[in-house]
Parts: sequence; structure tokens; C-alpha cells
Amino acid sequence: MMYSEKVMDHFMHPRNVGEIPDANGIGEVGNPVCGDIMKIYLKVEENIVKDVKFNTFGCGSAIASSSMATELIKGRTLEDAWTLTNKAVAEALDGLPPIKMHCSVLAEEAVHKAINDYRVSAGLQLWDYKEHDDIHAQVHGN
Amino acid sequence: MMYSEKVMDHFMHPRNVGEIPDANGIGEVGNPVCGDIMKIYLKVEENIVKDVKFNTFGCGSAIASSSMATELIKGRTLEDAWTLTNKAVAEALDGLPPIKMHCSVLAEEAVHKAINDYRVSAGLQLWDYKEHDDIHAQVHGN
Amino acid sequence: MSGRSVYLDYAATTYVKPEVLQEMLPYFNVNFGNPSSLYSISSVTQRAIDRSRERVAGAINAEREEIYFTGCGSEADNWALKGVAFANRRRGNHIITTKIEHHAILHACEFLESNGFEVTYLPVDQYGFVDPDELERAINERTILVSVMFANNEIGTIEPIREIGAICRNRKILFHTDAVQAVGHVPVDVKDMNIDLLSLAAHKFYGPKGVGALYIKKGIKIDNLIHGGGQERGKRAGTENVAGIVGLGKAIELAVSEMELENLRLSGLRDRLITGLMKIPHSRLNGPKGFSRLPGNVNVCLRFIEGESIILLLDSMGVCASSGSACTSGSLDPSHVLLAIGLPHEIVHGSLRLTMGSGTTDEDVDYVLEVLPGIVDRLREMSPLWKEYLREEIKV
Amino acid sequence: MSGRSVYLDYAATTYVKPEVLQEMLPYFNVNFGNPSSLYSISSVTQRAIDRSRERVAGAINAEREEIYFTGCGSEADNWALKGVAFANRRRGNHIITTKIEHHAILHACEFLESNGFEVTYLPVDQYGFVDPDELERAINERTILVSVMFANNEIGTIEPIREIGAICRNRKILFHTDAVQAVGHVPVDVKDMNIDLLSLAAHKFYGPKGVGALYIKKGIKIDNLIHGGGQERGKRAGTENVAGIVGLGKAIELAVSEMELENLRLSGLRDRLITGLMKIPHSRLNGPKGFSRLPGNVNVCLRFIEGESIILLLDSMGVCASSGSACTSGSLDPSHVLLAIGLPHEIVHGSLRLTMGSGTTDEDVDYVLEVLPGIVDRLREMSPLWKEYLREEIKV
Ligand SMILES: Cc1ncc(COP(=O)(O)O)c(C=O)c1O
Ligand SMILES: Cc1ncc(COP(=O)(O)O)c(C=O)c1O
Repeated sequence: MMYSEKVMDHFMHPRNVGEIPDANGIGEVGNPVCGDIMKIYLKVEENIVKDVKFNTFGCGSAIASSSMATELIKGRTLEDAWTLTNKAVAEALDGLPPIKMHCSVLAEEAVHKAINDYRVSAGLQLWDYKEHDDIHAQVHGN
Repeated sequence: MMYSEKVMDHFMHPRNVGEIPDANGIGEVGNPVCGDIMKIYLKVEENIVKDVKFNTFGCGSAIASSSMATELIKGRTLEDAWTLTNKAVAEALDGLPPIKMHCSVLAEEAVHKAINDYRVSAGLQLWDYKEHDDIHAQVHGN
Repeated sequence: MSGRSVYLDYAATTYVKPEVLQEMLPYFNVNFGNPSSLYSISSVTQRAIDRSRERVAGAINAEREEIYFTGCGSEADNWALKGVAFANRRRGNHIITTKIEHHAILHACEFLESNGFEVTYLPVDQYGFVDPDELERAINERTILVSVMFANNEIGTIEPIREIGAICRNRKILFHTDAVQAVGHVPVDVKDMNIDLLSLAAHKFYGPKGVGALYIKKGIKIDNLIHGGGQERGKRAGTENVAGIVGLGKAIELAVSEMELENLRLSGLRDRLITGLMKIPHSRLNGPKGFSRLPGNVNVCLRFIEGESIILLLDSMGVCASSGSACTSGSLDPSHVLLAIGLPHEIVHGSLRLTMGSGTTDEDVDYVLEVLPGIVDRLREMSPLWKEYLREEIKV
Repeated sequence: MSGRSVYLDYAATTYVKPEVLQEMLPYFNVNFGNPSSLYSISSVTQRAIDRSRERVAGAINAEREEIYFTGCGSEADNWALKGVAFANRRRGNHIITTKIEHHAILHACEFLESNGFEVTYLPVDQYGFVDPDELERAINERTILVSVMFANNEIGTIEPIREIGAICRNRKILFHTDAVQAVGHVPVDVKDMNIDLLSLAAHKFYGPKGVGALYIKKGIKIDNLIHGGGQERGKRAGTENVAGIVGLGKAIELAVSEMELENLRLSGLRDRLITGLMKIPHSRLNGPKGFSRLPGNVNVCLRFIEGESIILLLDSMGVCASSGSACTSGSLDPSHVLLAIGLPHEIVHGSLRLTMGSGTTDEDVDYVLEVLPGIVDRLREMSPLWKEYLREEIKV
């Protein structure tokens, strides 16, 4: 397996690692059995992602995907951040090996979960998102 | 496949090649379909193999076996010559590859046939010999 | 033993060309990392394998992902036949091949026959050609696979592969060709020729022994022959023979780039050798003349004498030749190929194959033509059949 | 990337030792004759193969005629299992193996299961040992074959092969062992251990990739896996990989001659490395300690972090390591071996295999012990599981 230089850069020097003590949106996806957990912390102010941090247990591409996803939504409006797709994450990383595409899916899902977590706590309506069950099943054999 | 030096010597420099115009015993075995024919010519005088020659169509070990068989019976009494076995031929050649053992059998049979051919023409009784059907079948698949 | 050494058995195997060995060497002890490993030094071996895959794909007009490396040509043949047969047995159990295939195909077919498959062995004409019409007539509703060799290893006949491919495509039947003798020697184009699976082996075109490849067109259902780790995208397990694969890639690229000129040169030598050999009384050429014959292949029968003794005497004069395919030369069975083109056993036994290649020169041809007649005479002098012929007991 | 380069993945593959390559070289372009040919230059290659067969036989106390060369360890494994199963299916259809075999065995067994065979996968204890009594209880009247690996490639457990062999001999059941990780590293004696079939691969003991061997005790019924020409006494077709076979022979001889001293040296390094690694908090050793562990094998789990990221960071420091077997490192499945010894998934994901060999030094061990704790800390700092643990949300 070979990672792109971008993946390696975000793995070796991950951006936005950490927790936000006063986060107002948190999204956690994955589980230790599958070998990947991503936890995304948002600090949303005036509909803008003011700050974002992550903690990830997982392989190189899981860490790089988390790092890239946080970069892609930082400073954006919630509406903008919501449009983040796993494809966008993978493309921004100059591609992921097919067997690792699920890492970008986890990143998308973690971001979506964190945004909805914020919306709940802010008394806003949840946004709908489609889970990528297909990729999960394919990769983890369910 | 590897031949012994003895085999190669008798193949490269076969002894007693040719025909005997006034042979009084001739034995031919094998057939062109199987790829080996041996024809042995005897000149028997006073119960002694005075002269012996052969013609052979066949592989290296067929030619070497013919050559060695003629050497082994030349100058011997008929009774002695009759005791020639394929084993003796093969051993005198320092061995033959298993797949080529049938060549020594052909040589034994050709000698026996030639001796009996002489005995018939001399009005003597035929000697019994057991044909090596097993080896023939094994090698030529019948 | 004379001082000369004339190797005329290129169809049995070739030496490894220096450029090829040169490219292989670093993969033994410098870039030795297991290509499946995660660390960066392994990416060198991964890339080397990818590059080789590209070179092979380029040589036969396939896609890179359609090339799978194997341990030899025979493995590729066995995999193609058994893999396709077992994976498609719900669709049917009938396979069509020919009587003149290499034993890797024929014995794999026998194995399949003993496991519930039916195999039709097509006859060939006097030159070794398969008749595409006859092949089409042999197809029935249970036919799942046709396997016809690209070029015959004994008599050099190049089969009408494009026509056969078109028939198979039309009838929606998978088409495999054993191109072990063809690749690197004559143009092969899997797309143009409608080939679904193709076997090749490096040691027939100046690559190393112990490495081959199977081309499998995308989307074809095939079982594994060697199960295990995820190498070759899960289709062929076993730590990759990296140096061998690199050698295969370099050799195939080299062979294709030199093919046009080399073919011209070799077919000139071949035709001169044939003309010379035909001057030996009671000799006959086996296989076709001209463009339908492999450029380096000569195969003749020399009546009244036997092939092995010819080869041993040629060897004593420094000439390496063969009496059929190398892998059966230890056996006593007469060539199934020569029998299939209609020759009687006694003539088949007197066959001689001389195959030329990169190192063959005009002088080599002259030398063979100089020494062979004497060898033939010498053996005929010993042959009871020749004596019968002279006494007119045998007609020819 | 640091300037240092520390290769600790000898169980994945080794480099080819200079003496070995030296002996191989002439067989690429000088002694390149097809061993099956009749002419005299081929006797050089025939003899080279015979010599190699003797060396292999000598290394495992077999007879020369019991050694058959293959294209890799996986081929040997597949051949042993499928060949014995198909050839003996009239006697029964039950096979016993273990849960911790290499995928070459496990996937071959799955193929056999889909073809009418029944397979019992024996569990192992917390150290990876098979229980001979449990094996004996698994035998039934349809059992035809037992296959238990000699030494595990991930956790280094050396199985009680002699006991298992004795049971199989007693019960008249064929016994195969995948000794790919054992041969050349620990003493193997097929007679003393009652082994009927044994697989090995050259690239695990400083020989080339792409060549292995199967030992088949005389008289055992086995079908061919690769049908075709008469090579390997008709049991394995394909033009012989002469250079590879020569390399295997030289390498095995060398490995056996150096084994005793090298084992002492390596187990010393191993135990020091293990002791050092156990100082990292929440680390655990997988597999046994002492004589029942391969001398060069270390395998640990580092909790709260994931194996691939450990390997990538080690790589960035010049250390080549693995997270399990090389051939599955491209896959996402957690190690079936670590699951079989009873570890939960989340711990299995944090496994690290360091395997040492000929080039490994004391300094290499020091270096790993110096850099690894920092890597573990760095990844734990990022890990939500570690944070939960610190907040005492996870118990250990
Ligand atoms: C125990 C075991 N069996 C079989 C194999 C397969 O060997 P190869 O990759 O040479 O086919 C390996 C190594 O990868 C192994 O460690
Ligand atoms: C036509 C053909 N098919 C298959 C093979 C088998 O190739 P290998 O000996 O490399 O397995 C050969 C050569 O021996 C061949 O000439």
C-alpha cells in the first residue's frame, strides 16, 4: 500500500489535534473493534466553525483524514461545513488507497455528527444525513 | 537424463556394427513403432560364437546395449552366451537410466532369438526363454 | 567433443540477457523488501512490480490490472484452465482444446476430465493448423472455455488466433491461449485478437526461469490455483519473486522492441537451414513454411534413424538440439504433435528440432549443415531399417 | 526521515546473502541449459538441481528423492493440502488444522470445504500452543490429513510437532507441517518428528524469493497441483527455476550450519528487546517466552493505539516493522492469530511485530527501545481511547 505525500504529511504533522474543553459540538464515530475511532470537537460561534480539534485512534489514513477534515471546515459556516463529503476529504489528500476509503467516510460522518450535536444543544433542527452503510459493510464485513 | 561414460563410449564407438553375410543365426526384436529395432547376426562354429554383429535403430542406450551385448557373447560357447541377461548388459554399461532399461532387455532378447535361430537351422532343439513382457508393457504402455 | 558450441534449443529455454540480469540484481540484496509491507523501503519493490506489470501489459496490449505473475508458464496454463473451469462449472462442463497443446494444457485437461469435465481435443491438419470452422462446430451449449495455443513449441505452427478469438467472442465462450512460445517473438494483441486469457513464461524470451504471467481480461470469473495471502490483488498468493518479475518485465520490453528486425534475421536463417536440411535424402519438414511458422523454428524428420541418437551425436559435435519439447525428452513417448499431423510412429521417432535465437549466426547454420549429413549417414549405416530400404524391402 | 536504517521484518522476507547470490549467478547466463534436455551442457543444471535437493534433504533429514521444488511457500502449502485431499478422498474427507495457520493453509482449506471436505480448525491456548490431546480427540474415522504449522509467523510459537507427529503416525493419518518460518531457524527432523509432508520457502532464510520446496515422504499419495511436463519426477511441471533452486540449496546449508550460534545470539537480542518493550505502560507480549519461541520473533500489543500508525512512525525513524504477517498488511482484518489467542479486537489492532535476523545488532535493539516510547506517547496523545482511559472511563 502506498500513501500520497499529502496523506503522509497530514499523518506525520496532523493539524488540529486535541480536545476543546468548552466545545459546543462533539461527534464520535467508529469503534475499537473495527480499529478506528474519530472524535471531532467543534467550537461554533455565530454559525461559524471558530475552532475544531480531533482525537483519533486508527491507521495512518484515519489520522490524515481527521486532520484534513478539520482543516476543510475550520472557519466555514455550518452550512458550508455540512457539505463536506468523504470524496472531498480523499481528494484533498490526493487520494486514498481503495481499502482505506472508509477512513474518509468516518471523517465526514464525524463532522456531520458534531454539527448536529451542536444544533441539538443550540435548540436547532437536526439536519438529515445519509450514512455510508455500503462502505462500512464492504470494508468491515459488517 | 544422463548416461554413464561406458554407455557414451559404446554409443560413440559401437563395437561389432554391421551384418554378417553368411550368418547362421539372426535375431531381430523390437519394431519401428516403438522406436527400437535390434538385429543380431551370429556366426557360430563348433558351438562357439565366432563372430557377432548388429544393426540397431534406436536411441543411445539401444545402440550401446547392442554393442555391449555383442561384446559379452563374442567367443563364448552357446551355453555361456545363452546366460546373458539384460542385467548383465546394463551392469557392464555401468547402469542405464530406469526409463532406458528396456534397451538392455531388447539386447538380451535379440541374442536369445539369434541363438535359437541358429539352433533351428542346425536342427537342434529350441531353448526356452522367458520374454520380459512386464518391462515392455511398462515402457511402451503396451 | 569439438571446440565449437552451437546452441540451437532456444525454444527449450534461453539465457538471461545481460541487460535483464543487470536490472534484476538490486532486487536480491538491496531492494529486497517484501512488496506487501507498509514501510517505505517496500515501495521500491512495489513500484518495480507495477512497472513490470505495465511492461507486460504494453507488450500484449492489455491493461496493467489484467496481468498476474506466476511461477512458470505451466502454472499459468494450469491456473487458466482449472481456475476458469471450476469457477464456471454452473454454466457448463465442456472445454475445447487441441491435440497439439503443450502437456501443461493436456495434463491439466485430463485432470479436469477426471473431475467431471468433458474435453474435446481438436485435430489439426498436416501442417499443424487448427480449423476454426471445425472449432466452431465443436462448440455446444455446455462449452465454457476454448484453449488453443498461439504457436506450437515443436513445429512452430502459428495458429489462426484472431479467427478463433472472434468465434469465441461471438459465441460468448472464454478463450485462453498458451502463448509461451509466441510472446516476445511474434506480435500478440489481446484486444485485437479477442483473447480472454493468455499464458507466458520469461525464460522463452531471455528472461529468468521460474517466472511467468497470466493475462486475465477484466471481469472474468476464475478460481485461484494458489490460495493464501493477498498478493496479486488476492488472485495468486505467495511472496512475489521480485527479481524474477523485474527480469520478466525488462526481457519482454526488450524482446518486443527488437522483434521486427530479429524476426527478419531469424526467418532468413531458418529458411536457409530448412533448404539445406531438405537436401539430406529422406528428410521432411514438419510444420508450415513462411509467415505462419515461428521465425526461429526448424523441425525435420530424418527417416530410418532415431532422434535421441541424432541429438547425442550432434552434442558430441558441440550442437545443442532437441527431439521435441524439452520437458518430455526424458520420456519415451513419441511426439504427440507429430502424430497429430499424421506422421506414422516410425517417422516420428526420427525427429529433430533446431530452434534459433539471439545468439544464432550464419556460421552456426553452416556448421550444422556441415556436420549433420555425416551423422545421419553414420546412424543409417547402423540402422536395420536403412538396410531394408536399400534392399528395397521398405518403400518410401 | 532519520539516517538510520533498522530492518526488523526478517519474518516477512530476508535479503539474499552474498554467498548465495554468488552461487546463483552462473545459472542465469552461463549454465542456462534446460535441465530436461539431452545434450551434455544440460547435465550441469541437472547436477546443480540434484545437489540442491541433497542439501535440502540434509537440512531436514529427508531423502533426496523426497524433495520437490515449488515456486513459493504458498504453492507448497496448497499442493500439500489439495494434493493429499483429492488423492485420498476415497479414504475420507476430514482434515484437521489450527486457527493460527498462515492464510496459504487457511484459504486452501476453505477451497477444500467448498469442494466437499470438512475441516476442523483447532483452537490454541493463550500462548498459541495447540494441545496434542485435543488434536487426538478431533480425529475421526474420516480424517485423512492433519496440518499444523511448525512455528507461527506472527507470534513465534513453536508447536509440539514431535508429539503431533507421533499421534498421527499412531492413528495412520498423514501429517503436514508448514515449516516456512522454522526451516533454517530451528532444528527440523522429519524422521524423528514423524512428518509426512513439509513446506518451506527460501526467502525466509536468506535465499531468493520465488522458490520453495515440499518434502513428501516416499509412498504418499498426492495429486499434482501443476500438471504438465515430467519435471520433478512428474510431480511438479514447469521448467525448473535453476538459479532459484541453487540459491535455496546454498541458503539452507548455510542457515543450518550457522543455526546454533545464531540462535543463541538472536534469542539474547530478542529477550532484551522484550524486556525493554515491557517497560512501556500497557504493553503485552504475545506468544510464549523462552525456547518455544522463534529466536528472532518479538510481538507485542500496545494498548489504545493502532498498529499501522506505529509502523508508519517507526518507518519515519528508519525502522522497518510489521503489524502481523506481511501478506495481509494491505488488508484491514485484525490478526486471526491474535484473536485466536484470546485477545479482544481493540487490543489486537495495536499489535507490532519485530523480527530479527542476520543483520540485527545490539545497537538496533537499543535504537528501537529509544524511539518507540516516544512514538507510543505521540499516538496515545491523539487517541480518544487513551483520553478515556486517563479519565478512568476505560478499565484495564
Ligand atoms: C508460516 C508461513 N507459511 C507460508 C508462507 C507463505 O510463503 P510464500 O510467501 O513464500 O508463499 C509464509 C510467509 O509468507 C509463512 O510465514
Ligand atoms: C507452448 C508451451 N506451453 C507451456 C510451456 C511451459 O512453460 P514452463 O516450462 O515455463 O512452465 C512451454 C515450455 O516449456 C511451452 O513451450
